[in-house]
Amino acid sequence: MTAREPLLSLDGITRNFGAIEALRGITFEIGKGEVVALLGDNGAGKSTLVKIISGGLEPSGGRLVYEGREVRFGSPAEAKAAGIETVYQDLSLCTNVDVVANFFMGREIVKRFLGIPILQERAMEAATAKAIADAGTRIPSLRTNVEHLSGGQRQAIELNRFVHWGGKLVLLDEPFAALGVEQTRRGLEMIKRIAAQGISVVIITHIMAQAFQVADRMVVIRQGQVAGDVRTEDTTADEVVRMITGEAVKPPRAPIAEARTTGPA
Amino acid sequence: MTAREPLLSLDGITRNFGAIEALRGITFEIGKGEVVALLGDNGAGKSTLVKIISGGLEPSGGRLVYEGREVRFGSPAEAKAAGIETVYQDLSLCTNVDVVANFFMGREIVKRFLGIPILQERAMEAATAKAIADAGTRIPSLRTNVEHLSGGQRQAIELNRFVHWGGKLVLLDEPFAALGVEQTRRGLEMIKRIAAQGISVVIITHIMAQAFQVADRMVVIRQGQVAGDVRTEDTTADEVVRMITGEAVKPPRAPIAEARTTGPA
Amino acid sequence: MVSPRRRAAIEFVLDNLVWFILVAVVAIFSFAVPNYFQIGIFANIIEQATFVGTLAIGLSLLIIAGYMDLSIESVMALSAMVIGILFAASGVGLGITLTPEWLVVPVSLAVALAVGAVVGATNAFFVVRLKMNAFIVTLAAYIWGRGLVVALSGGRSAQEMPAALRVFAIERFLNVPLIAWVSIVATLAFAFVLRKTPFGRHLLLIGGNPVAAYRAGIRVDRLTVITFILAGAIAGLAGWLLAIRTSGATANLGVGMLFQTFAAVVIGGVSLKGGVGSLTGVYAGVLLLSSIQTAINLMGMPAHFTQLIQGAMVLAAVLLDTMKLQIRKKLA
Amino acid sequence: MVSPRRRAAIEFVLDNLVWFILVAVVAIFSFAVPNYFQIGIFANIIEQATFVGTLAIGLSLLIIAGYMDLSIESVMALSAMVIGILFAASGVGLGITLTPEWLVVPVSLAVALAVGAVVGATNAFFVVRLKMNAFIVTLAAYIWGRGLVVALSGGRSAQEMPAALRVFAIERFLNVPLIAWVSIVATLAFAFVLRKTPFGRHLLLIGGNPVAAYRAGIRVDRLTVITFILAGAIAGLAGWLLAIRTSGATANLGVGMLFQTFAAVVIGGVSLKGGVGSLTGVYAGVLLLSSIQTAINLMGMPAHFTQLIQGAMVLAAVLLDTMKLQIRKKLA
Amino acid sequence: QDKGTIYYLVPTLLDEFQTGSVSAIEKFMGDVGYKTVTLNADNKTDVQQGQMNDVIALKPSAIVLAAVDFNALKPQIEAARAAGIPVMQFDRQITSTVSDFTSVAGTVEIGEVAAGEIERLLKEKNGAVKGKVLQVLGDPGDPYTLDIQKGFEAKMKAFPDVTIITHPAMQWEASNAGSIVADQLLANPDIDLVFVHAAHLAVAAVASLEAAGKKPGDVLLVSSNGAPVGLDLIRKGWEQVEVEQPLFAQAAALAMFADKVVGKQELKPGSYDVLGLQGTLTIESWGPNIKLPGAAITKDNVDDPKFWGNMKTPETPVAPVP
Ligand SMILES: Nc1ncnc2c1ncn2[C@@H]1O[C@H](COP(=O)(O)OP(=O)(O)OP(=O)(O)O)[C@@H](O)[C@H]1O
Ligand SMILES: Nc1ncnc2c1ncn2[C@@H]1O[C@H](COP(=O)(O)OP(=O)(O)OP(=O)(O)O)[C@@H](O)[C@H]1O
Ligand SMILES: O[C@@H]1[C@@H](O)[C@@H](O)CO[C@H]1O
Ligand SMILES: [Mg+2]
Ligand SMILES: [Mg+2]
Repeated sequence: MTAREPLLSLDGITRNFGAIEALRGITFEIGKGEVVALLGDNGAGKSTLVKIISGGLEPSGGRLVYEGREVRFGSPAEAKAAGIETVYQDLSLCTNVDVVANFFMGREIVKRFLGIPILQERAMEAATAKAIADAGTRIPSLRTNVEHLSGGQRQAIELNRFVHWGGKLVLLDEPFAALGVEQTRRGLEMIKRIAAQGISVVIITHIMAQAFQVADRMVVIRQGQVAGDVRTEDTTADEVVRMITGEAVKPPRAPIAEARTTGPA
Repeated sequence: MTAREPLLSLDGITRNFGAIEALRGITFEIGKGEVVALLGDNGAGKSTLVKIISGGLEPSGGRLVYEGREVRFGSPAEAKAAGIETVYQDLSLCTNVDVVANFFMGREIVKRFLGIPILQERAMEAATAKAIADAGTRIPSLRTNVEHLSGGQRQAIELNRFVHWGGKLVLLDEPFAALGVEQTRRGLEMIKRIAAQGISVVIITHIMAQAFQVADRMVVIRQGQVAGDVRTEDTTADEVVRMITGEAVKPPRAPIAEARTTGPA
Repeated sequence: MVSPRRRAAIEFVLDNLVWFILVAVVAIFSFAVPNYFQIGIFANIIEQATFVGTLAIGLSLLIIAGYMDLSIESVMALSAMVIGILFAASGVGLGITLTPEWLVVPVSLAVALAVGAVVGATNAFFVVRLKMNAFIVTLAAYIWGRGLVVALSGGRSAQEMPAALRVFAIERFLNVPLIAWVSIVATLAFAFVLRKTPFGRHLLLIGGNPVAAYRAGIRVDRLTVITFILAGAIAGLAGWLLAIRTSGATANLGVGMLFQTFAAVVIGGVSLKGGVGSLTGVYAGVLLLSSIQTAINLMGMPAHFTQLIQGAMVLAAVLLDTMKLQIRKKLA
Repeated sequence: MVSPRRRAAIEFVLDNLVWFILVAVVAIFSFAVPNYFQIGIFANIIEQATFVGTLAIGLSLLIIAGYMDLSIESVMALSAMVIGILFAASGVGLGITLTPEWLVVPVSLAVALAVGAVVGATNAFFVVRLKMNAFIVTLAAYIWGRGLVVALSGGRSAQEMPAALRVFAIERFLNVPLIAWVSIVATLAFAFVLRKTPFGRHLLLIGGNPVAAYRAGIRVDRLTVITFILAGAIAGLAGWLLAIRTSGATANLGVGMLFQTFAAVVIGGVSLKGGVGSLTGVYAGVLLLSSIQTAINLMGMPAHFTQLIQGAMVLAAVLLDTMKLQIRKKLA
Repeated sequence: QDKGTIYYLVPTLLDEFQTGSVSAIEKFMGDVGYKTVTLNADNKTDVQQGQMNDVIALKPSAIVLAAVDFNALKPQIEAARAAGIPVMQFDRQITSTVSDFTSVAGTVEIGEVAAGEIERLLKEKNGAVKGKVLQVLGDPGDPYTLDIQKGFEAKMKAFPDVTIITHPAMQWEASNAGSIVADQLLANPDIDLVFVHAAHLAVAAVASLEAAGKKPGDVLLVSSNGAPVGLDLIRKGWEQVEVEQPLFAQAAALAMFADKVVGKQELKPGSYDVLGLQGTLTIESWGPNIKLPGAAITKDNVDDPKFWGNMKTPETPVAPVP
């Protein structure tokens, strides 16, 4: 086991919405290639934190240090440019267009003719078909508009499109909430695979089993504050649940988990 | 144990969307006071079936027999009038109004002055506050518009508002997908409680543990057909998963589960 | 951080910003424009707000419920022309008289409301039953409605409404003519309906998420039909008021009010996306437009520039409203 | 159940229903209206579709991206008046001449496009930077734009455009004047952009779910600005074409085209909610309206009834389109 | 000298006659000592009603009204007069109530003059008064154009061999007129003459004729109101006759009688010389009314500076009538 460098450090992040203090000083670190499970009760502030990291929301206070430099992402486009990919809890699909268009949203494959970029529908369709099949999801036609798809089919598009783009940090906000058993299994495997490539992952989930299956470390948020930060191997599901509901006292902060020497399962 | 009467029988229900056959002849029964878990892969047709029962979608073929009479619900209002309450997978909230207005959507408390029905905001707010608290959910203010709530907070509103109205059959389409650990626990308890009152429940979930915790019987749908219909006590999670993914052969159809003599947990 | 008390005060101002802007604008005009500051002018502002104000009620209800109605202007003209033809004494008017004389008030009002309701019902039929797009259905009604006015009147006007009706334009209460009071009372009544009754609540819900409302058992189609009919009948009321003020009707009566009504509705805080808005805000929007028009009338600037200035002022008024966002952000 | 082949055929018809309706309507008129069936009339239909057709391009792009633009009609008039004043020989025209003479073509076109682009940029500034409601911003521009036409021209007309420009209205290719070809080529070009380039794709995405598009890293604000400027410039092009056809400009040039353009866009299948539509459909909508207007011009009915009939025909045409839903349902 | 302010309520500024009227009235009223403020109603009746109300609150010396709609302003006219403010009607006659003074060309008469000229033109072309005439109205809801139509068609009744086809341009919009002409040229290739109800419509009509390959004179063209663009078209040979509305004289008459009207003195019927035109003042049921004859402008007299379309505002100041 080797100690990891931090990829992203959050330092006292706060966020108010009018009179509501959604985040009240969040401080923790995410190591390179580390999988961090972000846990907490409904309304604890998890999604708000994700949106702040991914450039969709400005913090009211605090600092983000990314790859050693203080950053402030003014838009998701900037965060993306810095290598941060995000799967949002409230799905971010355009239901008015088809699966392929959603899969390549904002990153369409083009070929230039006379300097004009032309969409390469065939290539995009093939890539989409492969990714969806790998994820274990069946979608009747990739050319149907997303509005006609089931909840799990939609989530599969959203979850799998980011894999295409690599990046350095992946934020997953309840990515399996609507997925079937098999799709969830493959999703968890995928997370291990990309972590093994050195990409860091933050995953939010309410299912302890999922968190324990992939996470190196667990960060629990309670009413806008960090209520626990422990290595997976040092804790149990029951203890984590008690941290979430506020029955346990806050344990000391855990350092970035060390890299496992074994590859993904 | 006593054998139950069927409340609802589905007989060869089919549903096409253009060329897609989402349901290809669904036949099973739901007994009075029985909790049936409706399981299946993403895109199997579960939500489509729920929408057909709740009057939101017309079947392409097949019959529904409810309380011994063949019925055809032309709209959710008709199904509601017959005592069928539904929690949809894609949340059915109006994000432009506050929590209270959503909670009482379509069933506002009114008092008449000179024959004019006037909304009773106080009474509605009190009732909402109680229900949300009972569910274990914290919502900063019941007067905020739902668009400002977290995913779990929204689902809590949706899940808990139906309890208010009793009814005879409750359809729950992945009602815990966004709920926290404690909220899910209370939700499962609530299901047992209402089943004990003789209300039938159909619950869709991808989490086997949840299904096994509350269901009397499991119905598995695979590619629009019933791939399994077993009593909970006669099966295991592994077997059910194999039915879902199509690795198991279809076992014989199970009769309506017998009523447990014990009350809710 | 701001104290909760102060925050509440600021929120109140922001929620009613159109009213505050209205007061500010009127104050500025009173200082800057000679003769602006007098009871007579304020009464004029309110009087001129009558028709757009009335039209705005029905339009707001429909927009809040997530629909559009472009036909209201023509419906208003049609109602005005129908009662003009029936009851006006000269021009194309037939000069029907009733005994006792005052009977013309309820009868003409009923006719005006009925004409509007019929057009509204027609629109509703196409939109709800035949599932046609409301924009195009009501655009067609905007065209054929005005066409019907021209066809009925032969392009000519009707004049001289009976004295029993003219009273509403001439008599004043607190300096303001009765027709304006009719519009104010109607606004208040529907503001109440929107805020305090299930009907109003359901309109908001339908406008916010029609699928959710439908699933919750709200009879969306029925409510939509009612609202279209209401919007038509209210436009009929506007026509009745306009015919009384004009003491008759002309073929191009009210041309251009549609845009003004939309402007007032939007300035008043109704979202064209549906599900958001209150009628008191809309009435402030109407008064704001009317005070701008009045200021232009009094400023005595070269006529060639009035339209230019009107456009700029509308923009400026809405710009103020936009500051809301910035302030709200600062508050956080 | 329907066979897949047949289903595909039916789907094709449904997807292009406006075109089929257009053909049906023209066929009916050809039988019913004397003199309708001749090349010259069809050429006229296409010629008359030029201005609304051009305006509809920009409006469609904006609506697909989820915005509104009410200013286009006034922008068109403004561009027409500006080049009228600069290059027309009489009336308020200054009669500027360039050597060589043909230079007036690119120069006047550039001026017209620039005028439109500037108004578009102004709209974009208010909408994107100041976060003002697009409806109200462009409504204000509709008012001040026309006001500027009146102010610049003093309400007078310009007349006699240089021969080098008039050529576009007089010379014909396949019986259709060049100005109409300009509009057709522009439609095809933007139809291609919308369907085949990332820019067009992104407009659809923004119109469907701006939050999702933003989160996916699409520069929503930048694209919105570009689209407003495009819509303005295209309206400028329409003004250039209109000035050429009219051989000058009058202060009320193009009044009423805004509504027609909206109607064509909606008939052509663009959803006012954003995110849905294609330009070829819109062009069919424009031709449909133009054939109806032409039929009315030829029918020789009393002038008083033309508007009534126009409204009814628009309704009928859209009604046909609505059958789509029923057929689709039957297919399932 | 400063005798106070007069408000001129102009119906629209979207055509040349109206814009011309603003400068003419401001000039002539200035000659006799009044300051003029103009309000534009943008063709909206209700806006003009509001303007009347506002102006009444300002208590001016007098109001000059060119009504958006001929009769819709009756209540406001009565209110103004009740408040002691005299009201003069310009260009658009209001007969349903009493005004203090009315100065008009006579719209029905314009139609009649046009009919006379068209009779002549058809005879010259076809040897007899026969043929096809396309009449383009301004708007089917505008009484101004309907009155011209009335005068024109009444006189043309005498000639059964003349077919009249009538279409409205809608909102006086030029390109609508152009489309009508283009379509009708195909439906009725034998059209002899086009009669449009305003000169700015003639511009678009000519553009359509030209696009159809016609040369000046192939299809005759007659228009009314005598705006500058119309005179240009006559010079170029596209147009044969413009029936002038004597804008200058109409405006000057207002100024000549302004003192008397403001002073509430009696106006005497009779003949008056207004800028060289013979105006007839009569006392009608709607009050004193001066009618100024509109002349036919043809190639022969097109350059006469007395036509307002030549835009030579008379230099000599008008003087109040004694
Ligand atoms: N309106 C529609 N138009 C076309 N296809 C549809 C429509 N609604 C559902 N489908 C298709 O029918 C199938 C079943 O969908 P359904 O939503 O019932 O699945 P589900 O079992 O609820 O899946 P999930 O677990 O993902 O929620 C899917 O393939 C879906 O794409
Ligand atoms: N735009 C907003 N305006 C006002 N309050 C907001 C807004 N966004 C979030 N909140 C509030 O901030 C708190 C945290 O919300 P957040 O979505 O981060 O919760 P979460 O931890 O993701 O919960 P869940 O598990 O339910 O998804 C909640 O109380 C929520 O109501
Ligand atoms: O006299 C004018 C005409 O020239 C035209 O402008 C229409 O309005 C009339 O009053
Ligand atoms: Mg969340
Ligand atoms: Mg589902």
